[in-house]
Amino acid sequence: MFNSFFKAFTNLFKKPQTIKYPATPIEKDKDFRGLIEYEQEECIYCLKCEKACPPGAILFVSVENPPNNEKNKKGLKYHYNPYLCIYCSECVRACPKPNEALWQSNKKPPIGVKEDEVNGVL
Amino acid sequence: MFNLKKYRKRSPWILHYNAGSCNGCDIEILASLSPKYDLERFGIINTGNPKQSDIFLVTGPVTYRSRERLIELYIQMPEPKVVVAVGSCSCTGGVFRGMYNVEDGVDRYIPVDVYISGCATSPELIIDGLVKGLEILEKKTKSMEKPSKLFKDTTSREGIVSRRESALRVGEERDEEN
Amino acid sequence: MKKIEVTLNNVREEILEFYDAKKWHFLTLNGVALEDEKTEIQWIFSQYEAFDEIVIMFAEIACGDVVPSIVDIVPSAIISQREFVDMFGIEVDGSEKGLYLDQDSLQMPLSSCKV
Amino acid sequence: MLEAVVVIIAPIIGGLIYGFERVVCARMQNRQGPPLLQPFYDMGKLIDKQALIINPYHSILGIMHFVTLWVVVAFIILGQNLLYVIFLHLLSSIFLILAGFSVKSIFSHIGANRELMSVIAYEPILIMLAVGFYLINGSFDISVIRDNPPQILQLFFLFLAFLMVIQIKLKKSPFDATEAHQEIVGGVEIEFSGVFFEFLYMAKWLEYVFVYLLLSLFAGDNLALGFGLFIGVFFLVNLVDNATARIKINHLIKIVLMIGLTFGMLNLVGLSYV
Amino acid sequence: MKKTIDIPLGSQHISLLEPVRFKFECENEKIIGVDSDVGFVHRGIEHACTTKFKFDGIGYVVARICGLCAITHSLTYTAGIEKLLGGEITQKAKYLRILLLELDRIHSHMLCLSHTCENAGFEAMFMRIMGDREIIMEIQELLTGNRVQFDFISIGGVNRDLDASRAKEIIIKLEIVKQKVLGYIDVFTNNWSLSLKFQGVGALSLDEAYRFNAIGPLARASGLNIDVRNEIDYLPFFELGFVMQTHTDGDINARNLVRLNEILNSLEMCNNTLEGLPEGDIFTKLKGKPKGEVLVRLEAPRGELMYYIKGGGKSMLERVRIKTPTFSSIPAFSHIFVGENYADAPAILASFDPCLACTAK
Repeated sequence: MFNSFFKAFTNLFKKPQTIKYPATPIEKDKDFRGLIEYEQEECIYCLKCEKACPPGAILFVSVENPPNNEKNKKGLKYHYNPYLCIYCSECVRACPKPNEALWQSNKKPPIGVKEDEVNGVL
Repeated sequence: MFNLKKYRKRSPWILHYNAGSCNGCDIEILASLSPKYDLERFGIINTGNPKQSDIFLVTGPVTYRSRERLIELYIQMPEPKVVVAVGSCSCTGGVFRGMYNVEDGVDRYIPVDVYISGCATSPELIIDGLVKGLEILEKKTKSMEKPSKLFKDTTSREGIVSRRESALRVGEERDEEN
Repeated sequence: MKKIEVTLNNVREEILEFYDAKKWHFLTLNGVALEDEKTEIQWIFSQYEAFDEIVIMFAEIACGDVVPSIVDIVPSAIISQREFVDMFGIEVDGSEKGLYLDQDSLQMPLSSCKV
Repeated sequence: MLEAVVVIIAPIIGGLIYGFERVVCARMQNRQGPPLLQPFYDMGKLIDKQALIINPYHSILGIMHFVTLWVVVAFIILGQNLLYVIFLHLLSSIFLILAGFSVKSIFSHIGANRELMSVIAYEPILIMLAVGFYLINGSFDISVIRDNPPQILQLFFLFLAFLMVIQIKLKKSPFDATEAHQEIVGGVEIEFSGVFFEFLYMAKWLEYVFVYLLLSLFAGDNLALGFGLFIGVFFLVNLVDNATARIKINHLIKIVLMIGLTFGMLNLVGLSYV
Repeated sequence: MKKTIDIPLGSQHISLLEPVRFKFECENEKIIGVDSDVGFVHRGIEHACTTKFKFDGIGYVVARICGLCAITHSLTYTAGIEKLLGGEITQKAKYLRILLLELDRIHSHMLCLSHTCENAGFEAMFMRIMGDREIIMEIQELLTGNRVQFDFISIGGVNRDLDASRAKEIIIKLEIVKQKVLGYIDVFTNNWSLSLKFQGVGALSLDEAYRFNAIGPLARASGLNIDVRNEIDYLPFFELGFVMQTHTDGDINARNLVRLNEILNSLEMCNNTLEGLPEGDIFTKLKGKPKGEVLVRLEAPRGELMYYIKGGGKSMLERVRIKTPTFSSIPAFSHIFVGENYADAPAILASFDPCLACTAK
């Protein structure tokens, strides 16, 4: 009991452990598993990432004006929902061109508000 | 006279409910109360009592059994209040989306103001989300809100919009046009 | 891993004879849905302080059968039995529905039986 | 005139003490802690919140608790009779207990029950304290006590017993079973909300003023000693709070009655025979 | 008229992390009967594993059963699949798996200890342990890229390598944690108010432990020698210095001491792993589809975790049965509560370290 008593007393004169987070940002480690990023030019539309993704956060959907890419024969467009993603990086491991077409950055996932309709259609 | 609204921002008391999550986000909420992140410097106290809380932190994809309690807690909280969905699975259902006992996200039952993504989310993101929630809290009026999904989206089956289904629907429409 | 085949009629005697609380650890009651509306039910035991010593007693049952309860022999089986009732919709003596699903729920998620 | 002003700003002083205590407590736990004026921010927010009324008596009893406590504090500051102060304070606790029993919530009932038991534990010590002051000064009047030299040495054992009362009244561990946030979610305060909770919240500040004013009586006319006592006891209370766990209500009664009554009796017997 | 009162605890309560509802039937504040409802978190993962996901993705799904023992779930599942596929993984992958497993155990036990302290009303100790736990969380983030959900293990090995400079960094951090843990042991054994709250409260005797098939720290605190690390060989635990920790009292204090000693043992195992980390690949590609049935067990922080996997040579499995540690401890839990004071109930509950997310799946 006296040890904790003493510990509390010494803590009073120590600098607190608290980091002032919103004021001073935290440096993310380069290996932090953050947002999945995609490069449309490099993609070969093999759809391996879509099949590998456990929650189905990556979707290739047919659209009217498909992105201009010679590999894109079916007229697909890449969709990614960061609010559904579980950041397991299984898609990156499935990708035949990791670090070029699809890679995991160390950026923080976004914060959404009501207007974003994150649970909406896409 | 005083503008009382500005005090809302300085003393938000939180209520935490786990609606079926994996504990990952819950322990991160606990960790953000710990000395390193110390939510109390924003005036945040974990009250555990709905009648005295301003911010409702919900984790988990809302299981069939916990939804009743979730709505009950939401109604017990006096206005103005902010609901924060913590973690991917409470935003959209995450990896549990479409399982038979899961309701795919909190916003089907109560109106959510801030969505914090990440699986599991980190204390850093929780602080980000709470700061955003405080901005919203300041602007709130004292009227009751309605959940966005339950009343808006009547076209799909039982109000649930499956991402994959709707994506396929878009594809079909395109095929018909051709 | 040793598998012993039993029937629903003699499983209680088999377990009564076999089970020694100081030697065997009751792991769980498990069910596997088979084809033709059959279910394989397994009582799994492991031995204390022994190297990977596992005994599985199994029986093949049909949808309408009533599984005898072993709670009086192994008290901790009660929770496994309640889960089994919920998941497979097969009646177990003295165990009621409602651990995970609602009591009046018609779901039997893992069952191969037709409702 | 000065006294009247002090009476009016008493809750604000209490709020400042409470705010300072939260900062000190946080620093003892190695974290930064809230700003000093945090209690006032909380207050501003609670006025703005919607208030849910369970039943009128519940809310009124909560307000009564606050008002009586304010009267108690005013009585001490104005130098009235110490016995009045102690019994009025008992009345304010009774209001709180009745409020706890007036709602259906089971946690509120348990909290009120525990509050009642803690009253049984600390009330004898307060009465013995009054008797002790009477034996020295020949009067129960606080103004008389304040005019006499410091009495802490004659009343040293009662002072020790009074330290335990401080722990109970300020709901600090080890004697915080009445509030017990992790067991009964605040006990009697569970059903209060909005403005009505604010009265309870401010009553907590007044409780701080009350105990520390009672404490300053030990210092008599010596203001510097009174202030020194306040600072010393303030840190002691917080250090003990940060070094102990909460004990159960039956342990609380046993310990407080056993040690408190023994010390008090010892002191009173000593005073009347020496 | 009824003489007892019913005190509900849950499904939302400040002392609970997870939704579980207990209804205590109390005489004054003494508990004479317990009624529990543990199904709030049921999501239907067993069903989804056989209908929704392919076998190579399930490792990431079962990790989301529980955030506290995520690594144990995915590791047990992966070990089962590796047994079915019949491949052998490299020594380095095994070592890295043990490293993560033990780090996870340390942080889970520290969380449990701090939570027990908080529920006993010892706020300062909660803050102290949670503050020190951040060191472990930082190590985990360095190793895997996330604080809670590691997703570190894939079928055939592990996903990330560990270089020597990082290993050194981690060893230094672990040494700091060790000093802190030695400090806690002092507090837990010598603090007077904690002894009032913990000693002799919520006791489970050895006979009862046998009768109710208790597992994990709950059983080890009663003197029952059960630890799956003692009984399996697909990970080299003994090589890395595993020693079973037991106690005989069976009360909350004994459980805390068992956990503290296990933390020390795990720290030593982590140290040995990092120092003796072999060279080589971290991943071997395993081919084929799982066929046959297998039963694997592993020691999660709370006790024995069991997976029964049955595959039919397709990419969808036929059956995945998950038996989690808390699930089989529930009969013992309900038994312990009877006869205790309601004021102790949150502390007793936290000392079990219950994981309802595991239980209900």
